[in-house]
This record gives sequence, C-alpha cells and structure tokens, in this order.
Amino acid sequence: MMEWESWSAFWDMGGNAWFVWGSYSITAMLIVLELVLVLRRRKETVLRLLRLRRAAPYATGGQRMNEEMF
Amino acid sequence: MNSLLGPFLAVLRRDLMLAWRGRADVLVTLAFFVVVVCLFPFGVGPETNQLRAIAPGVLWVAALLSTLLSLHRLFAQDHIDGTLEQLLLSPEPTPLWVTAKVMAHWIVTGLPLVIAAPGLALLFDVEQGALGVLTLSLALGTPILALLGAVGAALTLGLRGGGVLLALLVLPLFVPVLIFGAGAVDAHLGGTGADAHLLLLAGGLLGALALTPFACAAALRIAVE
Amino acid sequence: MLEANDLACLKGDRLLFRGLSRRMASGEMLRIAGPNGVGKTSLLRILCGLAMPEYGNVVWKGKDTRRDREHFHRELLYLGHSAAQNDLLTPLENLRFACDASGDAPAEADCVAALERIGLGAQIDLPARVLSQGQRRRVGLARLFLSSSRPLWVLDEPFTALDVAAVADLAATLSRHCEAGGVVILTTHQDAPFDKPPAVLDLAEVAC
Amino acid sequence: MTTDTLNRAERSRSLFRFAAPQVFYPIAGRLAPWFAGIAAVLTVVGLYIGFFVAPTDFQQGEVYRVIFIHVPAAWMSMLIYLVMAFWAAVGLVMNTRLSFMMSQALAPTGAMFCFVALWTGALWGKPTWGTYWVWDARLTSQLLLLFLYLGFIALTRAIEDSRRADRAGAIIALVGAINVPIIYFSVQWWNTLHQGASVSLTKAPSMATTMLSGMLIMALAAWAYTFAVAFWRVRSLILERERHTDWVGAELEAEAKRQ
Repeated sequence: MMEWESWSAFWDMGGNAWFVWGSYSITAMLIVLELVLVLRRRKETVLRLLRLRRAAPYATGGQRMNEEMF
Repeated sequence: MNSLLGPFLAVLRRDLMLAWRGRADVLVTLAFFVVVVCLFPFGVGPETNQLRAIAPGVLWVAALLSTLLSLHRLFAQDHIDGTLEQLLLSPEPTPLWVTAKVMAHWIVTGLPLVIAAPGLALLFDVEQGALGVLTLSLALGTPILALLGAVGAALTLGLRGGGVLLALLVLPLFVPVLIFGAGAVDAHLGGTGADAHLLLLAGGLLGALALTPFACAAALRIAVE
Repeated sequence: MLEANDLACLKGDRLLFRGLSRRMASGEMLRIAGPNGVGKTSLLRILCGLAMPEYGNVVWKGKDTRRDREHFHRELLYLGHSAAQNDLLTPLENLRFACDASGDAPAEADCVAALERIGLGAQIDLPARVLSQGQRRRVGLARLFLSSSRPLWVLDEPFTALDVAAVADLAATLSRHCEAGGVVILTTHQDAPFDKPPAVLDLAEVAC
Repeated sequence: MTTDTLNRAERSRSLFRFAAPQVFYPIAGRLAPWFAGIAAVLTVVGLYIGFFVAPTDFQQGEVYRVIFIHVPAAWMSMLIYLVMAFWAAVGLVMNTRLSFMMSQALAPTGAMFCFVALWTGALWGKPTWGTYWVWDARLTSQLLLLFLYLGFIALTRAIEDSRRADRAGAIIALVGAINVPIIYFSVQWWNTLHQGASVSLTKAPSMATTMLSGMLIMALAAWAYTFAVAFWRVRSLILERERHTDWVGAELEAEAKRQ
C-alpha cells in the first residue's frame, strides 16, 4: 500500500468512486458476460450437433444432412 | 463505346419509364421530405432566429431520411421478377448498369428534393443568398447518399427486416456527407465561404462514383447466389 | 464446348451433388432430369455462373468461365424460372430491354416478329400485368428467336404453361439450334416432342 | 494457361479451402487457454501497477485511473475493426472460409471494447469536463464505429446462407474500413468549425512512466484476451460450418466421451 492511506481511501478514489468503479465494474461485467456467452455457445453447439448426428447417423464418407431435422 | 453505352442507356431509360408509370411511389418520397421538414417548427417553436439557425441541418437530415426511405426499392422489384439475374448475365460490366440504375433512382427520388429544398428553406427564413449554396450542396450530396445506399440495398436484398438493417448499415456512412452538406450552408452564412465544403462534396461524389458501383456489383452477385 | 468439372453444390445444410463432370460437344442437347429438390435449378445456375459451385469449375471453349465471364456471357442465353417481366411494361418493351441490356440490340421489327411468332401479336401493347402466366413466359422465350447467334442456351423448364402447339414449335426451334451447332441444356417435367430425344443427365443418380 | 493447369490450380485452392478449418480447429483450441491465462496474469499485474504503483495525477486526481481500461479498449476497438476488414479482404480475394469465420469471431469482441471505451470515456468525462458527453471528434467517431460494428454483426446474423453472410459481411466491413478515416476527418472538421465544445481533448497530459507502463501492460492483456475469445468463438463457428464433414463428426463423438 504505497499509494493509499487506507482501504477506505482506496475505495473512495478521492471522491470519484462512482466514475472509477463504475468504469471498472461495467468492463468486468461485460468481459465475464462475453466469456460466459462464448463458452456456453460452444457447449450448445456441440450438444446440438451431436443431437443432429445421432438423429441421422452418417455412413462413412456420407455427407448428407436432411432439412427435415430442423 | 457504343456497345458499352447501349446497356447503360437501356437500363436508365427503362428505370425512368418505370418511375413515370409508377409516379405515385415517387411522390411519396417527396411528400415525406416536405412533411418532415414542416414538422420541425412544431418541435422547436416558431422563433425565427432559431429556425434560421437549424434550417440547413433540418433540410439535410430530412433529405437523408427520404433517401433512406426509398432505397430498398432500388433493386427489390428486379430481384423478385428475375430481371436482376438477367442483368447479371449481361456480358457488359456490372458496375456500368449499376451506375445507370442508381442514376435513374437519384433522378427520380433525389432530384425532386434538390428542387424542392429552396422553397422549403424560405419557410425557415433562410437568407436568399444561401439558397444557392444549399441547393448546390444537396445536388452534390444526395447522389453520394444514393450511391452509398445502393451498396446497402444490394447487401440487404431479400432479407427479412431488411429496411431497418439497411438503415443501420448506411447511416454511419452518411455522416460525412451530412456534415459537409449542412456545413456548407453554415459556412456561407458564417462568412467563411462554402467553397471548401462544396469541393469536398464534389470530391466525395467522384470517389463514390468510382468505388461504390464495384462494391454494389459484388454485393448483387452475392445476393442472387 | 462446355465442360463441367467435378462440380459440388452445397445448399444450406445439404450437399446436393458432388463429383459431377460432363463434357458437351457442339450440337448436343442435354436434359437434366430428377425429382424436385435434387438440384436441377442449382446446377443450371452454376453452369451459367450465377452461383458459385462449392467445388469444381465450368469451362467454356477451354476457358474457365469465372475468369472469362464477359466472353462466356456473350455466348450464353439463360431463361430462368421467373420470366423477368416487369408488370408495368408491355411485352415489346420487356423484350427490347432484355435484348438491349444483354448487348444484343435487335431492330424493333425483329422484336415484333419474334413476339408474333410466339403467338403474342395481339398482346404486344398491353402491360405485362394483364397477361397470363403462360403468356409472360412466352415473352421470355421470344428471346430465343433473337439470340440464335448465342451458341449456349440454358433453359429452366421452358415448356411450363405452354399449349401443345407452342410446345411443338419450341421443341423444333431447340432442335434447329442444335443442328446449327449450338448447345442446349434444359430441364423439363414433360415429354417434349423432339425428333431426336436429348441425352439425359439424371441428377438423382449423382446426388449424395 | 491450358485447361489442365488451370484445373489443377483451382483444385488445390479448393482443397486448401476445405482443409484449413480442420487444421486450425485444434490449434485454436490449444492456444486459447494460454492466451486467456496470459491475459489474466497481465491484467493482475497491470491493475496492480495502475492502482498501487502509479502516483496520483496532480491535475485530475484519482479519476485518471480509468485510463488503464479506457485507452486499451479504444485502441483495441479500432485495431479489431481493421483486422476484421483485413480478414474479410483475404476471404474475398483468396476464397478461404476460415478468414470469414475469423472476421466474424472478432466482431463481437470489437463491439464490446468499443462500448467499453465509450462508457469509460463518458464516466471519465463527467468529473474532468463536467459533462458525460461532448461531440468531440474522437468520441463521435468511436460512436459511429460502434454502429459499424453493430451493422456488421446484424448483417451477418440476418443472412441464413453462410456463404452469402460471409461475403456480404466482408463487403460491409471493407466499406466501413474505408469510411473510418473519412468519418474521423469529417467529424474533426465539423468539430473545429463549430467550436461548441470548449474542452480540448487533444492535449495528452504528460504521463509518469509507471502510468504508461501500466497502460501498456493492460493493452497487452486486451490483446491476449481478444486472441483467446476469438479463438474460442471461431471454434464454435468452425464446428457449425463444417458439421457435414467426417472430422467434425469424430470431434463431436470425442467431445461427448469427455463429458
């Protein structure tokens, strides 16, 4: 703690707490949100494609996928 | 040369003829422009000085919105009835007839706005000397809007909710035109002279004429695929 | 003259066909057959250069059509599903525009003659919106009489909505075009009265 | 060029087109966690320097500490748009599907950084200039950049056919990239003419070296974060786009066993 006299001074940011922590908290929230969305999207994609595959197994080399599945 | 000009003129002539036969559609754009312009005094109050100050901006924003309103019609009908496919199969360069289509579109939707603008400006008590600058800025600027908008119209061709999407795509691109167009009148009234603005608009028009037909042609090929 | 090399077509999620190769010589007529949704129209559009194949290429007179688009399209006439007729124009205006825009620029009298020959002499000055579906299609087909200098004709269901006499006349025109050294590729559901039945490419056999 | 060599060239290009996503998929999967880790470490170091080492600014007081996210976010938002346009151009020229996927994987992160830059800028502006927003050239172009991002994302999502979406998105990305400097220049011109905003943002306060190093470390963290997120996102895109291939089938089965 070289710069700050106490934790409360740190959280107060010289009276600018709303501006500083408002910036940081929104940024942190957006980053967490983006990470959650990205990882969840991956999980969903894998599950959905697996379900599609199981519904219509492919013969080796077969590349057909029917529209009726959607 | 003649073979190049042939398809260009054919498209231009046909689109103008179609616009003439469907006059009502065209008048709607003009009516929209007039109505939007006339709404502003009700919003900001009848104070003459204030109206005079906002007049260039109001006319320009209204012209921009009217252009936007009519853009989706640029290729839609040809896309539906198959004419677009035939045009894309024409051996002539695609950017050429795209330019013809945009030009016809501007003559039909942009030019009436340019002509109506000075009259509407008088409702805002704009000084007579500035009317010429206003008209000239619109005459140079609205073709740029049509050219840029054509790219957006080609990209959103046949999409659900294409109209809103089109607005989102092209409005940021319209901002520089708006700045220089409305700025020209302000500069003239402010005494600095509008030459620089008008020259930049003219340069922008040449640049748009040189580049956007190619982007538009590529977008149309993608859209019919 | 026309070579399709190892074409593959992916539509949305479905691989319609792949490994489709075919060479066509001058004077040949080819009928693309197969049930609905097998990719007949997609194949025609790929051959014309309107759509890009997922794989493979189309070669016209030894040149890749995508590298030499203008030359290829100067020699191609494609009539698709939609008739390319604007409702507000008359058949004559529509026909003239179609020819002018594609760089043919025939004389007005030839256009009138072509329309009369296809049986639209009486409707020449009516706006297209009052025409029947068959009549609209016929305006498009009138271009065949004005485009005999284009060797490659690609026709999507040209016989639809035509009466018996018109079908016979069209079949004769197509045969004549082939005899003159042209190439015709078409799809059709009905048996057209060709003197010499065309070669058949059944897409159902190539389909994945 | 004879037909034969032409065909061979065409074919090898097409093969490359098919193979690239398959090769890149596992590489992206292996690299992404590393980048995420690097980003986390750099963020911790950067924030430590930013909050506990860097001194109080003698003009602005403590509020300047927003700079450690504001400036990196603004840089990234512009850089990502350029990279996005670059991949779009590569995709259009070389016809490589992976390039299009890359540009689409980058867009949401770019938009996120753009929004962060605007938000933190507004919160920084209030105590410094007394207002959340001024129509300054930088702020205004940043706002328009956000619109460009949103337009790109909306367009690529609105088109169902992935090939058309790729190409249409690429065109709008390129048109936007050409327009970004024009927009910036015109907004600046407009701003200097109007003289409405009395504050000047162009004067950068002289910065202590610790401030600068904190900011640079945060910028590196943003880079690493962008790599990680874009790689994760592009993996989902690849699976989605290549679902009709056999290797994706094998990959999915392996994934199912792991769970």
